[in-house]
Amino acid sequence: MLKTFKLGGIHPPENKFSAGQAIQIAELPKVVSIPVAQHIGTPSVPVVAKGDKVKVGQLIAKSGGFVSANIHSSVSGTVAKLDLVPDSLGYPKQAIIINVDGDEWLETIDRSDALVKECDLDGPSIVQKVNESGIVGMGGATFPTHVKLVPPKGMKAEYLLINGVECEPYLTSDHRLMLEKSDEILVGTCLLMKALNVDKAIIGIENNKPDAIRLMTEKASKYKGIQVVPLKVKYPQGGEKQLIKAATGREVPSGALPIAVGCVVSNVGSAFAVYEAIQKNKPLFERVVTITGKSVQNPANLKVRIGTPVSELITAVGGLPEDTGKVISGGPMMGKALANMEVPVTKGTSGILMIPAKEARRNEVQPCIRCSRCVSACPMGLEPYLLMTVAEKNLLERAESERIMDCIECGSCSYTCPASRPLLDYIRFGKSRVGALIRARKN
Amino acid sequence: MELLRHTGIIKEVTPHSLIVSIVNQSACSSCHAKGACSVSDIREKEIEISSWKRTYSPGTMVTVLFRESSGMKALFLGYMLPFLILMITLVVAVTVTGNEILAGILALLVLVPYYLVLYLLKDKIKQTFTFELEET
Amino acid sequence: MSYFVIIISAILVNNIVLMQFLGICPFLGVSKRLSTAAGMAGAVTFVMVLATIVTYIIQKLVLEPFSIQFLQTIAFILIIASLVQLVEIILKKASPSLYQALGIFLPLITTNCAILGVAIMTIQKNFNLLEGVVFAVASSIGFGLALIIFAGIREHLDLMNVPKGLKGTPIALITAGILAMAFMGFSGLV
Amino acid sequence: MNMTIIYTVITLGAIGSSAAVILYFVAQKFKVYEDPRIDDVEGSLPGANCGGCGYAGCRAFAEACVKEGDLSDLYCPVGGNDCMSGVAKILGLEAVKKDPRVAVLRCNGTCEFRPRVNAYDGAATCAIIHATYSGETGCQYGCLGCGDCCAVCEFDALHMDPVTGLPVVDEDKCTACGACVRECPKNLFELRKKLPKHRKIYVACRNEDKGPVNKKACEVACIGCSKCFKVCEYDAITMGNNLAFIDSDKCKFCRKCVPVCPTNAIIETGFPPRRVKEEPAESTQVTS
Amino acid sequence: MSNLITVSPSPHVHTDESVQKIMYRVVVAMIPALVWSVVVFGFDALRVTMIAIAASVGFEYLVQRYIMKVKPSVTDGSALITGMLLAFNVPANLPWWIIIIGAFVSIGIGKLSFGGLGTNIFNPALVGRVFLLISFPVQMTSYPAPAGSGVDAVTAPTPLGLLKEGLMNGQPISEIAGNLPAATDLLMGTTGGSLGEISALMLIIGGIYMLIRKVITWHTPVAVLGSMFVVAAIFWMIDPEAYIGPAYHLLTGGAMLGAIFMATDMVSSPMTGKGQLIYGVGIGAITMSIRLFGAYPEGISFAILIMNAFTPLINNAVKPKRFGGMK
Amino acid sequence: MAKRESTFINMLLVLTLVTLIAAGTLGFVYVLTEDAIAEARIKAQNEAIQSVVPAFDEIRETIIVNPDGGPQDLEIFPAYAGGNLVGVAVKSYSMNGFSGHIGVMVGLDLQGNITGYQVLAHKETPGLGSKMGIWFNNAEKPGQNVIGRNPGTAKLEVKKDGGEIDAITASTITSRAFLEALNRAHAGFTEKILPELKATTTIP
Amino acid sequence: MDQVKNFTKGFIRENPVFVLLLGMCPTLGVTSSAINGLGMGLATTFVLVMANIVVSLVKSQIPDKVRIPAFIVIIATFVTVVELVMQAYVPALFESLGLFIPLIVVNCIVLGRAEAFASKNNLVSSLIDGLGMGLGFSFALTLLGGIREILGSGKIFNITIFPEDYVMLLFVLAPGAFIVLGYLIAIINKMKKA
Ligand SMILES: Cc1cc2nc3c(=O)[nH]c(=O)nc-3n(C[C@H](O)[C@H](O)[C@H](O)COP(=O)(O)O)c2cc1C
Ligand SMILES: Cc1cc2nc3c(=O)[nH]c(=O)nc-3n(C[C@H](O)[C@H](O)[C@H](O)COP(=O)(O)O)c2cc1C
Ligand SMILES: Cc1cc2nc3c(=O)[nH]c(=O)nc-3n(C[C@H](O)[C@H](O)[C@H](O)COP(=O)(O)O)c2cc1C
Ligand SMILES: Cc1cc2nc3c(=O)[nH]c(=O)nc-3n(C[C@H](O)[C@H](O)[C@H](O)CO)c2cc1C
Ligand code: SF4
Ligand code: SF4
Ligand code: SF4
Ligand code: SF4
Ligand code: FES
Repeated sequence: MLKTFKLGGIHPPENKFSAGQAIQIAELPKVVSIPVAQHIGTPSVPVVAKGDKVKVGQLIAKSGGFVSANIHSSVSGTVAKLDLVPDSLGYPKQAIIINVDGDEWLETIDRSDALVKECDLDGPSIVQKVNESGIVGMGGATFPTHVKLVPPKGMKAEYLLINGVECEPYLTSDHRLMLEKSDEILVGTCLLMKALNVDKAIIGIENNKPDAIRLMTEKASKYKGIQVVPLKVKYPQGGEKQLIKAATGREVPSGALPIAVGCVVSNVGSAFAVYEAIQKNKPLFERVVTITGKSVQNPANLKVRIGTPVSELITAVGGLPEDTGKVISGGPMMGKALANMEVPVTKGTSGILMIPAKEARRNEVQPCIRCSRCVSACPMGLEPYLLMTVAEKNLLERAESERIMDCIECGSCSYTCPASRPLLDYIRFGKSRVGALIRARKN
Repeated sequence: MELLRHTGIIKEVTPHSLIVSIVNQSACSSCHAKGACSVSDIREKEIEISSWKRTYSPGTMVTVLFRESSGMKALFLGYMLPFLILMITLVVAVTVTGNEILAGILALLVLVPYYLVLYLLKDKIKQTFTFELEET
Repeated sequence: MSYFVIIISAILVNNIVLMQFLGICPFLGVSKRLSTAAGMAGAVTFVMVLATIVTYIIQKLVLEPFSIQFLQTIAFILIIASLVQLVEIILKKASPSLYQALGIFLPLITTNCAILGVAIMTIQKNFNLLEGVVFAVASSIGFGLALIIFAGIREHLDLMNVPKGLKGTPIALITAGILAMAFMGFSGLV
Repeated sequence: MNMTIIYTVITLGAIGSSAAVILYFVAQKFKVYEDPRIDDVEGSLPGANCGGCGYAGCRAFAEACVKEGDLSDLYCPVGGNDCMSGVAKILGLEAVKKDPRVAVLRCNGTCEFRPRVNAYDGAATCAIIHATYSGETGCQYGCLGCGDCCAVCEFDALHMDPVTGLPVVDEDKCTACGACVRECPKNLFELRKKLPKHRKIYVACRNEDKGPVNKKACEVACIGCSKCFKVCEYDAITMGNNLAFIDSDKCKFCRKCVPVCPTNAIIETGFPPRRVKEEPAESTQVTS
Repeated sequence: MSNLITVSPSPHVHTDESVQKIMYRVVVAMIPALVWSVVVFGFDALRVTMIAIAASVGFEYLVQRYIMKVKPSVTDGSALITGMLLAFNVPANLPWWIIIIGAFVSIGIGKLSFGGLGTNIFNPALVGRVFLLISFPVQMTSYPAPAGSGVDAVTAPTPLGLLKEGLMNGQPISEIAGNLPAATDLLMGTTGGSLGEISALMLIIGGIYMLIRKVITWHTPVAVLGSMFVVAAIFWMIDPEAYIGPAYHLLTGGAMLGAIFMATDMVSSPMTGKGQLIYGVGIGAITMSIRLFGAYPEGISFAILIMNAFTPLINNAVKPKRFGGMK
Repeated sequence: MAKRESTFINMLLVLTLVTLIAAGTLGFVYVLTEDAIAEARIKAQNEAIQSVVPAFDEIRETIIVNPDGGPQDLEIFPAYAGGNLVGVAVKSYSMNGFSGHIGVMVGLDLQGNITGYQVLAHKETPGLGSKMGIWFNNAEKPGQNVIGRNPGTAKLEVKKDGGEIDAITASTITSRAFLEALNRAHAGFTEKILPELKATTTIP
Repeated sequence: MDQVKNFTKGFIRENPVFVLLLGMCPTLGVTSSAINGLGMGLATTFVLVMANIVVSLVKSQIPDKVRIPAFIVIIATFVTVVELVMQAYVPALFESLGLFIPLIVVNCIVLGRAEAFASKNNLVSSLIDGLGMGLGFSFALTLLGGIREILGSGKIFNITIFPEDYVMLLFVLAPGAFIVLGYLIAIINKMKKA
């Protein structure tokens, strides 16, 4: 019996069309627009001005606080301007716009492919380096990784979990990365272990990637303390709480962080980024993005420079299919629909999906028939139908006591509801109101 | 933990306690057009609060918080326990004396010592029931 | 009449609220909070039993010997009204903090027709004291049962979009009607 | 004399007086003194319980009126001046007079003027759209059109116009309670001075983007050109964030600003038609 | 419609399940029992069912359209089920006007007064059924004799009716048993009774279909039938002359119909498996106390309605297991 | 007018005064209605008796009997016409109604034939059991009529139980109880009146 | 003019049952027929009028703090009077109203009106108010009783309207009371709005 988490979960059609496509390098864009807020936490502060010449990997915006991250130029060229540019939600956010000119990397970056295993940095120095390199979670949450590497006082990490689950349908970037950069990921994992001062790491991979499991298991046997755990295919196994539950049997208490049960979770992409940062001196300025969709001619996994407009990636796979009704940044379960194809790829962009028009629109909303499918699907043991109602009626205290804040926004409930109720829409809204209430109460 | 909320008005501020006056309405009063019915009593009750954070002055509107489980405990001490004692006395007295009027009177009288005991344990009980202010 | 019959009858078959229509005001008015409903039921039990005992004694000791049973209504209402208040005064004197706690926890208990009704019915049905008290307890359990079921239903209805005209009292009454209908299944149980 | 009467009198007398004693104590100890004026004040309020006064409901407001002993900070927008002077009379206090106000929508981005650039498909409330993204049009400041405001209006004064996709204020019903102002996630409502015949002049736009940007999104956006600002003789217009704003308290309704606006962003309503010799008014008349 | 690109909050994919599909599966599950009923009672069974369905769907449409002034939602199939189940719960010879009253009560009072699909507290079909049972006791308890039962009587008592009658006359079970149909007859359904309840077998087939198609879960039916079995067995063991055996209870009356089709109505039953177990046990216990001690020979309709009233309380008390433990 | 002060004495006085006045009024009204109430009660009883036994001019002293050791006694009202016993009215009951107690006044002639009945008290369901008042007194439907039958000779039980009487539709329980009351009345009659009749008069 | 309004308000606009939702227990309890409803309504009206009269007469003599007990005594007195009189002259009706006659004492309408109106107004207004409210109450009870009687037994004031075979028994039973009153209140609410 494969391991998995117990409560809830769903199994949407996987549609991993691009699983067989090796990672290709995307063409350099002409202009990049690099937002200063592409991570959770305080936006970064630009350190370049209009007209400055920059090189690939050069620091262009400095971390704005503890929970924040450095941002490095992904291209070489001239800073055209600092301006407000619509983000993926359409709201203007500050960004650094750079006109690309050639591809000149900082000399400090080791551009060779050679695997570097040895590292003589100690833990704190690794954390320091991770911080400098602007590494944030590549699993989608874009939480600055160095923060996770410094457990709060009194807490001690026991396990490092590397999230190779990739439970979202369509997405294959982590899968490809594991196949093509397995050693690098494992070295990255070792570095993270060292930084955290733990001796056990678990790499969780869902069973729909048998090739990755095989390869990683084989390679991991050469590294001490790293174990690969195959997991049953079930969404949202990649949610950190679910992954911890599945891999270690521990349950992160409500409202607590993984570190409360001695775990730190990082995405395989993050582990790879850590490897590159430490061993190759390469800050985070590019990432693997899956570009796919049912009608996409050549679904692909591309290595993309941060700041590249989404439209260029779409062109790279043969253009927007005729029948496209929706374009999503991220996976179909948690990703954001884009209104504007000119928005840039950021550190958290794991995929671009093009959904055909006939699947793009939701079914007509019907009354809740209290079938409790949403309840059975919720991996957090919540009652989505109830949360939606209390959120809709603005009963914030009730929502709070029904633990609306525990919702991880996985969307299993909305997915599974036969009445097509916009459960998560309201729950998310309720969460924001309850969150505001809690914050107001605190101060 | 379920909390009960009740709004009240600060009536008095003393060095170690705040007196909050709350208005206690009868069950019926919530269902009627207010003012049409007065059996649906309204009573003022004073709640003593012994710990608080901010400074308050009389007249401020506040919300008193109270744990539901304490309410249950109060219910038990205030109504259920005397009820049980009364019932037991009644049953015993009826079977022993055979005179139900006497038994009835006895059962009523037994409440006197019960309340006396309550009175004597006053301070102890006080520690069980504490109220807090919602300080947001 | 056996106690068992009295109990089953008062709780299920002739439920004081659903079948006898007594205590409708608190039934419709009491909060949708479950604990409050349960608390009310507990408090009403005590008061109802107390009232039954006192009125029974008055009936047997005063009204009947002097054949002035016609004073029943006025005597009972006065006694019950002051009794309810007396309990409160005593409680306040005996234990102020307890009293304060109850003040927050429960709505006031007032004389309602359920209490008076049970006292009068005890006499009308020719119960002896013990039967009367059992009847009072069972009636208040029946009252509490109705109250508690309704606390849940109320809360449910609050979250539903009941048609505008039926919101509030009308739908509560209709629900009570269907519930009464369901309780008719118990008819003949005793 | 009949014995029954004697027994009756004795029994009832005894019960009555003991009840009297008990009830006396109860009354002594517990009865609330509720200022009877609270009821009176409450009675003179409109009873809408809308919260427009900033209190939880009409009764809370009445309590506040009685307790404060000063009406300068208290105002019921629904009842208006008449109601407040009534309250003042009951309490023997002085009421402040406020100009009557009315809610005005500062967006004219109808379907015609502001083309949709994408189609929203999700929970149909403005609040959720607002949290999801900037909206179906290129203007991230404009009305989202799901009518959250209409749902909160207790006075039935707001309705969505299916043709324009914008809410319309029924000025006769609007009590300026401000519920819509609080509700709109885009902050599009403003309570403006109410004049007879529904007269008003205002900039129906909140778009803070620069001219070239917002012009693409909406034909009638304020582009921040300051022409109206320059033409206003009464200092009623202020410019800020690429946007003009007309202060309804300062505006003298000379209507000079209306024709100068290159995008017809300034709306005048309730005025007689301009004399013909002035160039044919192209100003957009919003029927309300 | 222009082909503008769509934007919506996540998730962007959805199951292909829908309310209609669920409802129509229930209808399919009811068809064996209906067919059997037509075999046993003839065309009358079809007549009653059709009238009930037409009236339920019709009232739903009319009331929503003209009284509530909302968009009618008759296509969701729930009114169809209500009509069908109402028909299943009445004798096959019920006059048409009583069926129409029943449908009106079901849909108008039991369902739409609360706001329509999903909002009702009580099972609408049962609201209608119990209303009729109390209002028209005579018509509702004169069951037509099944075809081929040999008897040329117009009406036939139900097995439970026979049992109750005998017990009331002070006969011991051993004596009554002679008149009672055999268990196989009950399973097949060749006895008197309401239109849809007679054949336990057909109902079980429908139930299994619904279980397979995941329309229902096992909790409620198992809890109802299990608790009925246990209660009946206890009394039977105490005095087999005064109480009939548990198998008989399970196979007679509306036990199967109620447990499989009516108690499982998701709108009016608890949300969690544990809640459904409590709910089912409540139904079983109440049913048995009415059957054994009450005036009615059959009590599952009342029992379900009563437990419907407890559903909100159960939902409040029995929460799903929260991830990260209870706070 | 000024409100009266709320002092203790004042209050006690006022409330006592109010109760005393109330008591006085009530006592007075009671005395006024006392006779009327008693009369009404007797009238009701007499009317019941009248409606169940044939013409009589005098009711003699009530006879108390408890034929089956039941929880209540039966009252037998002997009706005389011209000094001769013409029949009796028996106030009978059953405890087995659908909702418990049913009180019936049963008229019997000297042979024990039922001459009439009237339901005095019951709590049966309106529309169901409550029909017993007319159901069993229906000359057009011999199956349900009890008038003229003699419980001593006929089997006054519902047909289901092997008797001769059609039960009220959907109210077998009430019907049984009602017939029980009739039979009980007849039992009382046979116990107390028949022996006496046999002793004093010659009955064919 | 004012007095007219004072009188008529009890019928619909401030109907004690449909709008103020007062005295629900007797309303539900006695309305199995129109005549019962009317009888109960009139009995209540009598108590209401008399109590209002007496209260408005003695109001200034009664200290505030014993106001309620004094009112209770006054009301209870009239209730007892009604009880005695009904027992004497309409014993059948008295029987069928049963418990609910003594319960007039706790009927919120009576005390409510004494407290809210009569204790503040003069004799004439109080009388008219009592009468209006009482008749409004009677109207409500009769209407409810009438509807239940027609639906539940095919009769109105004991006059048969349609054959018994077609009646819906439920309406004369307890559930019918709740259901009919529920819909009546809804309808009256709607009418009031329109
Ligand atoms: C204030 C703060 C402190 C955090 N500290 C830690 C930490 O010590 N260890 C850790 O693993 N994650 C930490 N996190 C990150 C979260 O646990 C989590 O990884 C991040 O929110 C993204 O989670 P993923 O998408 O599930 O959602 C912290 C987050 C916040 C907001
Ligand atoms: C519902 C849900 C599903 C997720 N699925 C994945 C996943 O498939 N792969 C992944 O790496 N992270 C996934 N995440 C994010 C993880 O919770 C977590 O943030 C991440 O593994 C932490 O690593 P990072 O900080 O390096 O990104 C998911 C989060 C949620 C809430
Ligand atoms: C609400 C209700 C009231 C009933 N009232 C009576 C009644 O007054 N008298 C009676 O004999 N049975 C009454 N019953 C019992 C049923 O009508 C039942 O059919 C009866 O037990 C026997 O039926 P039968 O007479 O058709 O054999 C009542 C049942 C219910 C549910
Ligand atoms: C498994 C299942 C059982 C159902 N049972 C009933 C039922 O017993 N009575 C009924 O009126 N509707 C039933 N329905 C239909 C529907 O849920 C019902 O009409 C709603 O209660 C109306 O809000 C059922 C539906 C399903 C899916
Ligand atoms: S899945 Fe949908 S229909 Fe089912 S209970 Fe949840 S919200 Fe209601
Ligand atoms: S989105 Fe939230 S409520 Fe819905 S299933 Fe996921 S965790 Fe549960
Ligand atoms: S004005 Fe505001 S609240 Fe109203 S529809 Fe537009 S965006 Fe929504
Ligand atoms: S339009 Fe706005 S301000 Fe006017 S009444 Fe409605 S909510 Fe209040
Ligand atoms: S009338 Fe208010 S409780 Fe009965």
